[in-house]
Amino acid sequence: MSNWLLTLPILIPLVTAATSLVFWRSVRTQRAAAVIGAIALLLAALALAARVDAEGIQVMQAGAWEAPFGISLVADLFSAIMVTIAAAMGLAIVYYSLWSMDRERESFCYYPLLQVLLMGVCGAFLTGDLFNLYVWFEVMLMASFVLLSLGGERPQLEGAIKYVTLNLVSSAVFLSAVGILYGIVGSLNMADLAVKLHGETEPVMATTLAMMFLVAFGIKAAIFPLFFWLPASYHTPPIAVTAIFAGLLTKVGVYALMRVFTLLFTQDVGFTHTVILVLSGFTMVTGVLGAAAQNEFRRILTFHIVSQIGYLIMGLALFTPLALAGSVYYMVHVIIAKTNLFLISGVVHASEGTYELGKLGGLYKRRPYLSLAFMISALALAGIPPLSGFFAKYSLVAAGLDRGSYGIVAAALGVSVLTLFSMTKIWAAAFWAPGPAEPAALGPGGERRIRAMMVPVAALAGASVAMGVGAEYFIGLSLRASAQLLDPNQYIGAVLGRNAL
Amino acid sequence: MELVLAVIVGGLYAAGIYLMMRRNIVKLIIGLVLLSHGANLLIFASGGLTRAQSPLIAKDGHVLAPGSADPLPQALILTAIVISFAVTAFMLVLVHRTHQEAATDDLDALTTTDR
Amino acid sequence: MLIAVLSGFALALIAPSLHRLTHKRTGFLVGLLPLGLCVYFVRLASGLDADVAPVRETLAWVPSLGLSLSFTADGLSLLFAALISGIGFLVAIYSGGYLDNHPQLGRWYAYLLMFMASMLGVVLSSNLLAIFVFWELTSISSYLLIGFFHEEEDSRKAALQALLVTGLGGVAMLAGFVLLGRVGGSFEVHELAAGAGLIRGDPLYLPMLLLILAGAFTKSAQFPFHVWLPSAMAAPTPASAYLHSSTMVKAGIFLLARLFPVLGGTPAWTAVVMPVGAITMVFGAYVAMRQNILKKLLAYSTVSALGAMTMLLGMGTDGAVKAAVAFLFAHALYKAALFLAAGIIDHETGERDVRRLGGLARALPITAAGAAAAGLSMAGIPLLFGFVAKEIFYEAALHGPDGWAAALTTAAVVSSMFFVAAAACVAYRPFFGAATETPKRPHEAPASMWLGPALLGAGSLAFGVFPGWIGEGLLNHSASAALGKSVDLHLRLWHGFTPVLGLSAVTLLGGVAAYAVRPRFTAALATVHRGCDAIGPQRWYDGALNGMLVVAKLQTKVLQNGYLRHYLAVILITLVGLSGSVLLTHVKEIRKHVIDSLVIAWETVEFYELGLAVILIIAIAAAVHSRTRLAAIAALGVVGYGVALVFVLFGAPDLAMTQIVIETLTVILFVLVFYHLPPFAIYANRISRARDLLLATSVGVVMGVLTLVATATQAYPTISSYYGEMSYDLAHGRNVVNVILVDFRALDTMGEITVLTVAGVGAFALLKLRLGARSRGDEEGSS
Amino acid sequence: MSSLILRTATRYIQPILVLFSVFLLLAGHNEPGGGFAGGLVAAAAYTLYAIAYGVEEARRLLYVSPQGLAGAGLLAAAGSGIPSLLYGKPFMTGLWHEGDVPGFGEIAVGTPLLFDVGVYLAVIGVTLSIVLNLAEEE
Repeated sequence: MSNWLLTLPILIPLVTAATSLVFWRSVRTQRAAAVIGAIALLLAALALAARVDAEGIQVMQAGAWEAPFGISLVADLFSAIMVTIAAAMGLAIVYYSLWSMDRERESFCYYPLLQVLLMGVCGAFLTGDLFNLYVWFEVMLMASFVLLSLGGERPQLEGAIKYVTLNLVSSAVFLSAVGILYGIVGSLNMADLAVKLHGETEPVMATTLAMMFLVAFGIKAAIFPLFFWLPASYHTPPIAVTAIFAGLLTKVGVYALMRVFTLLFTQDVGFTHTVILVLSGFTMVTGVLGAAAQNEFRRILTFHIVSQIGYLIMGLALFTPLALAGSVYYMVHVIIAKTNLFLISGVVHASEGTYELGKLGGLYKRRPYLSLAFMISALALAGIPPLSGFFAKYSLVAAGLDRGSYGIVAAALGVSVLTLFSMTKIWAAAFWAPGPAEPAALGPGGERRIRAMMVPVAALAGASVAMGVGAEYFIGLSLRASAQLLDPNQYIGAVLGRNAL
Repeated sequence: MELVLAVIVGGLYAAGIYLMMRRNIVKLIIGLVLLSHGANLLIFASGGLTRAQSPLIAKDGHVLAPGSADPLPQALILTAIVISFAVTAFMLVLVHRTHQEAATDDLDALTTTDR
Repeated sequence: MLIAVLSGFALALIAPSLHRLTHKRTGFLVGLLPLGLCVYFVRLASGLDADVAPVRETLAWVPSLGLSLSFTADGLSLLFAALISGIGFLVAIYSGGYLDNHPQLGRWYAYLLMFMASMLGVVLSSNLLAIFVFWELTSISSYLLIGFFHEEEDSRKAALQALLVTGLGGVAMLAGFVLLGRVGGSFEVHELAAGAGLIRGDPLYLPMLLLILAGAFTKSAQFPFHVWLPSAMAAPTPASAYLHSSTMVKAGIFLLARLFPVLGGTPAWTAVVMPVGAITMVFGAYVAMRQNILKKLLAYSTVSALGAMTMLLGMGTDGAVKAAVAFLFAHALYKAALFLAAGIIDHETGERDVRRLGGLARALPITAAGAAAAGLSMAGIPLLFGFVAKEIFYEAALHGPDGWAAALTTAAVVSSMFFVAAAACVAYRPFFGAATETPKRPHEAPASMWLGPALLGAGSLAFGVFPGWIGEGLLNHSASAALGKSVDLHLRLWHGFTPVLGLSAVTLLGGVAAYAVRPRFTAALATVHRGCDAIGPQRWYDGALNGMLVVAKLQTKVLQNGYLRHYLAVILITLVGLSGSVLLTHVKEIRKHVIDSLVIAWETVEFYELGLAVILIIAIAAAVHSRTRLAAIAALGVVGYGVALVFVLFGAPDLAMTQIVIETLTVILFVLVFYHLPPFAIYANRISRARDLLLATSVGVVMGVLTLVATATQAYPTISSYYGEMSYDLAHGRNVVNVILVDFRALDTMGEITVLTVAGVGAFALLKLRLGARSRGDEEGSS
Repeated sequence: MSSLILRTATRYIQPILVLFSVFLLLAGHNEPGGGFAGGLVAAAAYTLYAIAYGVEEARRLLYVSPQGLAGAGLLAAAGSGIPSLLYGKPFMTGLWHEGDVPGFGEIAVGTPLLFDVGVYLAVIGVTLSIVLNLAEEE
């Protein structure tokens, strides 16, 4: 019974989406289903996380076929945390969309697509099977393709072409790597693979495959030099879509990297993780410089996504308990902060009718609460204490210094100042600078709509503060998650049974 | 045959990628299709080739006869084929719509969102 | 103490709402908190005893990372805390008058209180990480305060500059703190001090010292990081008085003093800190001389004073540390008073230029008195505390490190002369002499505003006459805490006829002379100064910022250039580079695999298989090479059906069937879409084609080799046999592939049909929903 | 395109193809075939009809909207995994009922078959959604 919890994060969005599709003519039904589904998903995720934290790694063998023959769903602490944060973002975005999405997109299955996206994301976090991971990636990607292009405006389509193509290349590389891996090891279950890859297999092939997975997941995670699809496309769809993409999609890539590079490919850490370390440094720097060159609210944020990915994989590359805990904490932090910044940009757009910094201004005077929310999220992103970002940055920096990786620490710290720079750039231009003489006319819904959109914004800003003030709890959680990641035997034992070790 | 298949796989990848790097948006899709053929055949080849039996259990038997082809890669490829069909179909529509909106089939003319 | 710190934050939160309720009285209400805190700290200070360990309070915050809110009430922290809360009280009241009727006054109080609380946090904390947390908060509140007049571009720029410079120093300091904490095994300062010997001997000592100093120097505006401080004068004057003269900029000084027992006194420390301080002191004083804008003049003289304190701490002798503490106290008193007075002048006359001010003493008698006392103190005239402080400053310089005493003393005397001149400019020139026309007719400022300068001026006088009041108590404990041992600080108004007194006399005469020649002097050297400005640190900052932006633009233009094929190329090069390089390092084993399978291949391959392969290859080539859309589709179809044949040949009927149906559907779709597309055009040239072919081929080769290796290596038996055994008995199906799809791996299939469904929805939505057409229509309609 | 021969042929071939697709679906558990192949064949049948008689006619012949069909397929597939909850078994555990049906011999009916039906419906719905909508383009 109990392990049905593992199924729910996949099943709830699926049923919600399928039901909405059957009633595809009724937007009202879809809205209601979306809200109910999102709440149910969040509750299920919280229950799952609580159970994992209390009882250890949870496993369900789908169809009751024993591992490694069937597909295992596995939730360790890291997975559970990721599912929970994904569900939370899902709820925030659904609520935000109710107020910000245009009627046309709503009537063309926007909500079911969002649910499918969440399903793919949760599936990817929970599966213990490499091919199944591919499938969830595809679910997520397909939903994102459609969400990205939904509406069919020219910039959307242009961005989508690049987004789709490059992500398909990633999928092809991923699929090929899985095929080769199956050819050599004869299994797909990750726990089983972990045992076998650390057994008799030639390390050459393991390392070669590791590099293929690095590229495949690296494209999805948007690391340097594979990130091009992201700045080309993320700013083109409606802001709610951008926000959920920014929050979740690349993070699934990072999750996959963290999973395979802690569980499967630890044969030659000296090589593989050094490669990751170097890439993480370049990712941070190129991303933040890209942001510095932009003058549009969303584009600045978009490049920052790339930059932040560098921090996430920096923890993986350093490969110490503190570093991985830093990555886990950073993940949650950055999902909250980044999603919220996009949501704020959406409120700004709803209020002012533009994203161009040059045309914005005066928001500090006119919208004090929005200013406060922006300040909190922006400073959190830049790693200013006592907000969430500081503890994230600190853990990684401390881990880097412990290991003597001074170069990456210098990059990480320098980039955090540049992040602050571009956040203040937005602040100065959109909030502080004097605004246009006449404020833009509000769109449909007016002030009431903006107030409703502020609800998730305020909640997420509050979360950034809470993660900082209550950092002890979250750091502790991250440390426990990192301990599990660094001890693959726990995972293997839970999936295959103790005697497999 | 493995070698022959490996050459075909390599050829499919090379051709697919070469086509994707053309500026013509149509060639991009053709390249994608070739690429997915390549990936499917790669799984097929590396799963181990057997000329013998298809993985069907005989009417009078309870288990698969030894020497039958490996059913798992087949199932995987089936999934992959269907997924790549879905993607190809969507991509075709996307290209169609892009051509309608942008009135060009030159990828180099589709660079406005990056700048 | 925890409550003392946190109460400020709490009040900051409600300050805007409070302001809405209380309007004009907010300043006094808000001021009650710092006043109460000041009393509390003074009472704590009066209870200090050299023989008893200082009071500590600890609240674990993030123990997993070593961060706890531990507060120590020793002489050093209480001296700062009392100054912060005391001056905070005056500034809170003052700003009520200064920013009267400003629409964002509520937020002003919030920032001010947040700053005060953060600053108290910095000085009371004894945990390095906690210090850092509060330290960054001071930077942020300073940013908000400097940019308070946010509609002025100068304010925004100045705020950003302060934030970036101190932010950069801050992160360096964080790295230094982490190193220090790891080497010393704790983040608690008193525990680190206990293990100071080990820390100083550690190979990481120098890097951590430099990193931490970077933090202290940027915050305390040491040359060449001082640039942000004069710019920060764009802030409303109360902020300048509070943050940028008497408190925040002293955070760096505080840090030097706080960590002196841990890191200080080594040759490296002296070699870095002392010269930096000395250079800043002389430089700041000299530049101050040239300024005519009141606040700028005060700002540079602050830079100079901070340099003096840094220099003293750098010398590290007992006398120097004592002098630093006394100097700090004197400076806080007089500089805050002068800033507040400058603010009153500005507020009442609308004029900031010294040259156009004069004779204000009649209109502003109380302000003038306060300013005069403060100015005399700054000039080091006897009976004021500035004199006492300067005496022991000279004393310390005379007893400076070997070989340096003469240079340091000269530097000290020279900059003190400039101080005299500067004090005359600020406290004498505007108030006395001939009255001038000003944009506004001056009246005495409201009591809320003159209270500050008056009280502070009185303080300078009172402590000057009775230096023992504070010298025996708080300053003494403070110096002891900084030195990590009990010392005696003998502050006296009259030391007798000593060399120091002589120096004081020389200083005074020199200063008066400097004041007299100042206008002619600056006029004469104007070109030189302009030249210096053109290559000075402000240009370095601008250059760095612009350079960064240029690099950023260039990098983005090169990387994110919009060309899909470039993106593909970079990604594929990465793929081939990473995986190919691993393969290449083991080329021998790989070659063995390839040759083995080559041998087997020729033995096993059937002729019809070869035929199929040839057809496939030709079809692939045709797909690449075809000049027309129809030919390309046909070739693609042949490839698809050929692949299906491969499936047929190798025992995969299900696959073959699916492949054939799908291929057919795909071809139909292609035809439907291509019907609308234009004929192929050749865009690429020969070179780019050759280049792409090379890259594509290398990817093909890598994939081919990997396929071969995968077929040749089988480290473990596959898991498939299980399906053969279970399929009929447990899953009731004879078609094992189908059973896998709908039962063993049904989850895959579920995902897969979801993908399909979404693709269907997507195609439908893309074809039917055309917002692009609508928005184009709108534009055409409107234009 | 819509020649008389094609129309006439389609009138006879279309129902046969649909029947064949159902056969593929049902036989799929034991012989080559299954929900995918079946669904694709059925979709091909309707596609053929659309080519011969036009999209409108094909839509009419289908009765329901392709999107709805796809959604229903998804629901059926997901629903097939849920009954195992009642038996306290993991998601997607196959439940079977075996019995003798006169004339057919021993037949096993189970939730995986329902799953396959879901696949069948989804494949038809999606394929037609794409093909029909694309065919309507001008």
